[in-house]
Amino acid sequence: MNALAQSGVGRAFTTPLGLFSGGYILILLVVALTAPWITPFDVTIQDLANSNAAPGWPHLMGTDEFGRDVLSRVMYGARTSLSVSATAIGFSMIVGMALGAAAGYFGGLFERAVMTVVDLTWSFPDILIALMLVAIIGPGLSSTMFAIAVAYLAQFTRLTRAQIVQLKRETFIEATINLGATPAHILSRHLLPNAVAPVIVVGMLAIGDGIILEATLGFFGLGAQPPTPSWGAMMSSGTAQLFLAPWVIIFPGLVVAVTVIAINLFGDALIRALDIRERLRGT
Amino acid sequence: QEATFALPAGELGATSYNPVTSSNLNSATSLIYDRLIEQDADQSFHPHLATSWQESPDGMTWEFKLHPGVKFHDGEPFNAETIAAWIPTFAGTENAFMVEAIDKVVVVDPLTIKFVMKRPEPNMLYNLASSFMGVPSPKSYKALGKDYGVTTAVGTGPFKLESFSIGLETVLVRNDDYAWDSDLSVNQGAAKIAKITFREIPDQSTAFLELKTGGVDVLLGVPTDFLSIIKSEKAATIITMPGTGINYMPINTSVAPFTDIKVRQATALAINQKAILDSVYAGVGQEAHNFLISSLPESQVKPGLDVSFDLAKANALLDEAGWKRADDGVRAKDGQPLKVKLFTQNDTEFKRLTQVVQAQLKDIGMDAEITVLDSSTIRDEYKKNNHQLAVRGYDWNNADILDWFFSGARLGYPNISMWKDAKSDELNKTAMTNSKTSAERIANFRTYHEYLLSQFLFVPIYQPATNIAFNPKTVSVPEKVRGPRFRSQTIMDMQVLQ
Amino acid sequence: MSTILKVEALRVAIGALTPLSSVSFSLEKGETLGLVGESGSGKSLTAMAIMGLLPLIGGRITGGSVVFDGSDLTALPEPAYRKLRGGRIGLITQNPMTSLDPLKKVGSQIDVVARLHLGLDKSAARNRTVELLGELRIPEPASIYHLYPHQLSGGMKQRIVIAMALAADPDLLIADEPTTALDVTVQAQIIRLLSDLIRDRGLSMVLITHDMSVVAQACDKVVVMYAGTAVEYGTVAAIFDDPRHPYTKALIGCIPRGLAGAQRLKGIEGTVPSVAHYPQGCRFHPRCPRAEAICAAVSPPFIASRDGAAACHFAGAVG
Amino acid sequence: MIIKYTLQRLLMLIPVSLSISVVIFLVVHLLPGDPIDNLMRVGSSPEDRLAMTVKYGLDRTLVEQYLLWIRSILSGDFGEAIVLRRPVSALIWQNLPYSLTLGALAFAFSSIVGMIAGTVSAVAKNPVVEQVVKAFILLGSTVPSFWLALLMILLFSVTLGWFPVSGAKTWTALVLPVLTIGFGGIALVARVTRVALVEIARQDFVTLLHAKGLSRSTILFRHLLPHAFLPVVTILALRIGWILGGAVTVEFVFGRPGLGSLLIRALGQRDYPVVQGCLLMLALAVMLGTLIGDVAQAALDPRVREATT
Amino acid sequence: MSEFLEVSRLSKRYTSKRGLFGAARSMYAVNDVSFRMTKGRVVGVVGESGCGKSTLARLILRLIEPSSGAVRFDGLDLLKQRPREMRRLRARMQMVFQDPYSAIDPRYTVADAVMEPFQIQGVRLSSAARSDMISGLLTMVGLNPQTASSYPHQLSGGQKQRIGIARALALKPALLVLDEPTASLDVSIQAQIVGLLERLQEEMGLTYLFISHDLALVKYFCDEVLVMYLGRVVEALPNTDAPARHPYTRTLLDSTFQPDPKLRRRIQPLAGEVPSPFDLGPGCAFAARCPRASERCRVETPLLAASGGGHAVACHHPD
Ligand SMILES: Nc1ncnc2c1ncn2[C@@H]1O[C@H](COP(=O)(O)OP(=O)(O)OP(=O)(O)O)[C@@H](O)[C@H]1O
Ligand SMILES: Nc1ncnc2c1ncn2[C@@H]1O[C@H](COP(=O)(O)OP(=O)(O)OP(=O)(O)O)[C@@H](O)[C@H]1O
Ligand SMILES: [Mg+2]
Ligand SMILES: [Mg+2]
Ligand code: NI
Repeated sequence: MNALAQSGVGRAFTTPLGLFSGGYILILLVVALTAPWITPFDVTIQDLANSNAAPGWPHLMGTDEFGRDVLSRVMYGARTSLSVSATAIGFSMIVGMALGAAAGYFGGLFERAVMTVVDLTWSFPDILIALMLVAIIGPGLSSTMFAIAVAYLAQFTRLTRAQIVQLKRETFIEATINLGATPAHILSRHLLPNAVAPVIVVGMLAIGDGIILEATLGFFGLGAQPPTPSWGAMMSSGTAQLFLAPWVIIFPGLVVAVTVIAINLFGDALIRALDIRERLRGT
Repeated sequence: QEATFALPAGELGATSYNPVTSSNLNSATSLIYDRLIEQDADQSFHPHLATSWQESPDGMTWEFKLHPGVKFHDGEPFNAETIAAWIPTFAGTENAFMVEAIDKVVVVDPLTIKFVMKRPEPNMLYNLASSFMGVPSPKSYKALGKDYGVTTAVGTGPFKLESFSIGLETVLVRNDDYAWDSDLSVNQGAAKIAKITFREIPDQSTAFLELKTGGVDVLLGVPTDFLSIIKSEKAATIITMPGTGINYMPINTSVAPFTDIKVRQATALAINQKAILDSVYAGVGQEAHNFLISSLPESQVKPGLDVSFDLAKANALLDEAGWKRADDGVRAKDGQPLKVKLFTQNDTEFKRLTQVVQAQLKDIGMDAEITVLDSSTIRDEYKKNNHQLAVRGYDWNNADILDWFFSGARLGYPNISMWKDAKSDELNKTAMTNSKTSAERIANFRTYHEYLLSQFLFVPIYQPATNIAFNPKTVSVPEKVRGPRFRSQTIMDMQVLQ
Repeated sequence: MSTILKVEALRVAIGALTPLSSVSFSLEKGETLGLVGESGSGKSLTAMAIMGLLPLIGGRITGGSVVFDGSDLTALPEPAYRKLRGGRIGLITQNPMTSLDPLKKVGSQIDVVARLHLGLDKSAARNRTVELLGELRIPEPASIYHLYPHQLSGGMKQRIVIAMALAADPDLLIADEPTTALDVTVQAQIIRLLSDLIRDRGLSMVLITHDMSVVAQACDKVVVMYAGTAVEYGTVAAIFDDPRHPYTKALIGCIPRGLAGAQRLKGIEGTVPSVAHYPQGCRFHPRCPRAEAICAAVSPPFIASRDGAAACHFAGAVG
Repeated sequence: MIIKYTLQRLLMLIPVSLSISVVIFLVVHLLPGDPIDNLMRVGSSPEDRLAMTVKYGLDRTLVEQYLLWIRSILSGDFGEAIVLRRPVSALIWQNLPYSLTLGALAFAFSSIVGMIAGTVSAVAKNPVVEQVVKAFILLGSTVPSFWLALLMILLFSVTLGWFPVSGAKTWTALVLPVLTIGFGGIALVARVTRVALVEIARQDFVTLLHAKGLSRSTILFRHLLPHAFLPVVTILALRIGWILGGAVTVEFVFGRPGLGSLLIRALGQRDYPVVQGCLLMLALAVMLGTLIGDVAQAALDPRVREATT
Repeated sequence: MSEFLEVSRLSKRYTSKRGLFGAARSMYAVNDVSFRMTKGRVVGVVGESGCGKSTLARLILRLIEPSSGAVRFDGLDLLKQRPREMRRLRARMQMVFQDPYSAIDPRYTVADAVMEPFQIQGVRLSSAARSDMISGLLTMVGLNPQTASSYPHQLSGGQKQRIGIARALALKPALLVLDEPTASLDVSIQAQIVGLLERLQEEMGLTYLFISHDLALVKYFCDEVLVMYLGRVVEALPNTDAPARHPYTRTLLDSTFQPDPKLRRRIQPLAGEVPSPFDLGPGCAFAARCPRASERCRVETPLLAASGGGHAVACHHPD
């Protein structure tokens, strides 16, 4: 990343909303990274005598059906949910950029084929794609990641392609060709670096959606394998407890909501700071 | 005089009320159709459309006397011809196996029918009592063809099918002419409820909320997680009746470390049935100590063969088998940690149960890693022999379930234990095909069961109860639930309160 | 002759910026006033201020007055202003390509003005539109009426925009660079058309342009703007014969005329400052060949000359 | 012109659908497990199992199975469900109305509210209003729909008693599902509307509309909103797949039948013909959606339509 | 002086669909254009928007492939060059683009942009040579070497255009194609850039192909002039003093205003519009607007025919 983009991220923190949401995300990241060491209670050890305890001391968010501390599991869940979503989206972003850049640069039949497939998957409900994929690969975090990655691949491919097509028309590309540049030089030095910022911002926003998709897969019982906590898995096992121990589902749900909102707000701040609203248009 | 029932999770998604071809029937079927024979909660058989029956000593013929004056909803009479027309319709369907032993059906007189058998079938009465053996009107059945069971379903039962919206609800109205109740219900005339709606609500929380807000009057089948909530709810009463299944943990005997019977036994002894009953199931239901439900006579095995929790012995056995505890508490042998795969089904209850099992296995130094799989995938994994332990359950009130899960001819699935053993197959054959009468069959199955128990092929865990919740302000339910499940016999005695 | 528009010491703010200050000029009935200056000099803002459209871009008038036909528009409430706009003052914008709603037929876009301001009904408005199109020398006006903007050439679209401005018989036309986006041949035709309209209808017009040649061709009076201020105004003859402000003089010198080598084009050193960085004193002083210390310190007052005035400390001395 | 074009595009659907059908078939048959196990009950023998496998042609090679399937599709028959024991077309036909009503209403709800929200946030000069609208927009798209659904049931059905908890027989039962799904779509529509409005408001012709003396509301309703319609329609047309199949979670919670639920149930049971039929249907709907989007765009925009003169 | 660029019968045809539903139609953006350039001369190309000037420039530099025709540069047939050779050859023929605002990658600093030609052509420079080169190039185009670390968005249009010129000249090309290099700049800046170009040409003996829509500018700047109309060259003036003979060239001249109110023109009405370039029928493309058009003009396409002194006209009835 060049100085321009770096300063953009910095600038995103300068608005109150950007600071607030960015700060929240940073804290969440720290919690996720250090979760194994900082959670007040062990997240897997069962304490059946203490099950479904209401929020209070020492269990600030109460305990679940196995007497496990909800707060600790929410903290640890950040690790699972964020890493699943971020890894998936990251992977999706890389593949999507490669596909989109190739489609946009080479055009022709290749582009048509890629875009037809991509549009079809884009128009298909995420949850169906994810459920099919999880059924094919089998459950577990890796297949959840794969499913999220595939579900969002279309978005990145479309965005990158749109960018490349738009950039290709810019005079500076023609000027560079006219200097005798090879396609490799043009792609790697001009097209991709210019296309990357919007893709990263959209990717960041997609992490929020990825968290929701992970949660929904969790609701259908897929995703993280017990006893590993993830927000989705917690909510899904919590639906049964909705009336007995509502905190088991409410807290992870709230954290998901707040996190996704924070990601959205920070994404907006970033878009404004990087001044790429124009380039996100139509995608 | 109307009542709304919510179908239990296991009965959702029926696409037809055609008992002959269907593979999925729900409780409403038992109200539309009558069966020749009914089974009670104690697994005893009672007359219904067949008033009496006689099995020849060699088991090669069965004779049934039929109830006189029975009429189908379409006005057709029910008689021996009905049966003669009905049995052959099973040919070529997925349900054909139920009547497969019948060679031919002979009409003796209008109210007497005789089955001539290909081979003895000690399970005949059990099969005839199943919901797939509800008798449809031969005339309508023939006339409607593929649509039978979807637009119309015609039986002799206490209720007529009024409308069926697939996946949503089934509306039944009372058959006012009904006068041929079985002796399992007190009521011997038409039903007391005029109209019943069976609703399909996939999400259990939603179903519970429907009961709470009056959207449904009866929940057939309440998951155990909801018991405590419903108990605290004024608007609901719970009836608990013995279930018809067992939750257990099959052990794959074909892969290490479970090729060693000592490890299998240790694993079996590690599971604390009592603790599970109390923590996971809030004390509702029963502990399971062998493979069959306790109402079956075959479950009464020799003392000492039942599997019960014994942590000390389990640990001793593992020590003996060479698995030594390491610092982290996990045992190891030859540098190989005692780490096993524990499969479970994608279902909240099983996931809960499995997490407790996982914790208990940890106490004997076994590190079990849970994998949650959907029901089709899990079968595929079993077939590929990718499993070691699994937590699962079955629902079947007949001892032939032993054949299903342990027959050497069904390795992989359903024989998840991958159990193939000459002696076992010999005992299986005796029980399945060489028993001529019911009594003989019971004895043979008990022997088979005892042998299987001695080999530690599985760990019995829990016998679920069936829980029915209802709104005591809107409906009344008889004290005692008759029949193996909460079905027509009990519903006949229900009343709507105003 | 009576004054139809008089702008005095106009000052416009957008947010914390003041992109326009001390703009003054007056326009007599039947006259054409040229507002000339380089990009960003505030020409369009002046037009927007006269039309009362500054709120659209988040701006407001913070000083001075705009007197139209005797009444001060700066205090005019919005509903009354709406009557004026399109009714008595017509606006023609720079880019005909984007000046028409692409989803509506061009005819109806003209009709609406007559219906709104003259209270005509649908068919009367339509007849009037077709008539007007004919007057603007548009061939087959009745069929043009039914076309969509994208089906017309740039010159044709500009005529439609002019028709829109004329539809309610205004007294004043404000033409914001009406020919900049057009080819020279079309530009000539449009300028001719506008000149004929002024003459035939007795209209007055503020013609905004950055092209001194257009001013020379079509205007009676000129206001030269630089960096958000008027620097000189006067009659066309005076401005071209005897420019008093160094900027005016330089601007005229930038136009290639005659043949190569006749006289080297010099241009003006430096660049136009942006709104946020307007220099102190005379805004032109960093680029001015004549600048002295006073220029950087004191904003020059207007110094009147024969037929106009120039805001330069040395305006009197030049010449 | 439009008709000819539409016909051409419809013809193009045939080869595309065929290639999609291959993909769908392969994906479905890649799934571990098979439908026969769902048919077998205790007491049936391994021979019965084999007989069933043969009966449903599952013993044939994949190529043969595919050709058989595609042949029956081409003759207008989606085949017979293996586990669900009904013609696939009948199953789809029974579930489609539920998906369509729910989808169409949710669609209408999110488009209308989304467009209003987007318009308000684009036009509002007041930053507080803008933030409030934005928060509202974010609401639906930041929580999993099952969570929102359960909480809405708790509030509106259990506590307030306004709507039934579940079901699909009465219109009141539609309210909560529509709201749940609709909320998710608002953000998308609002964002698109807002962007379109902000962009269009920058164009010269809007200045000129003001200069003609038109009132703000006339300009907004007669000129700006039609422009905002264009991208909204395109994006919504592309989402037809979501309308038909994407409501699984909501269907599950509210106990409604629908294509999504059918698909998931059939997927769980590996009922190949049903899964294949549903997926093919969805793919077709998606492609039709694209087509509808293009045609709608042409109907709304003369530049796209390019009427002959 | 050697024949150094030879363009023969160059054509570029574009096919496009009319809207979403329409049938395909085609147009010649450049139609049968032939001309030669001598080393060290400045050849101007004028014509209205869309007449194919930029397309011609791109064809000459082989930035797009022609539909037919040939380009010989310094004795080499450009169209026969393989990609690798072509890339090397590009160092000798450079272009300055119409729109300076997007001519530099926004992520590149001025220094990066100016050094990119060396990087692409594989010229390795030590870091000292590099900074010398940067400041040398920037000084050459009249920029302060301190701008080297700026990003494009920190520069004005004129500054960007200077960087465009610096980039183009970095590899010391023999031919420089200037595609309306000042069209989007203010007059004062235009004059600066034109001045710069003149100076550079004199200093370095460059050969320019100078494209513009401004006849006055071309006449001022160029040695020879090609006049284009709808893809064709309609008149080739051997020098700028030569009187125009093609009616279109005369129309262009008549439409150009003088920056002097005393030289106001009587603008002649011009019939018709520029016809759509798509699917042009036979005959002279200007016939519809030409005051002298005869029946012959509508059926027979006039060919560019040279008369004395290298002055060629494509007209059946030239002056
Ligand atoms: N919406 C706005 N917000 C902030 N500044 C603005 C806005 N609109 C115009 N300006 C500034 O006001 C100054 C004058 O702009 P204006 O559009 O009047 O120039 P102009 O003379 O019409 O230029 P052009 O020839 O390019 O049309 C410019 O410096 C511009 O940056
Ligand atoms: N890639 C393309 N595809 C289709 N048509 C094109 C393409 N490039 C140019 N044209 C068309 O070719 C014609 C000539 O374009 P060109 O850009 O060469 O004109 P120009 O003389 O440079 O105009 P301007 O003065 O506006 O720059 C135009 O009508 C244009 O629409
Ligand atoms: Mg302007
Ligand atoms: Mg050009
Ligand atoms: Ni998606």
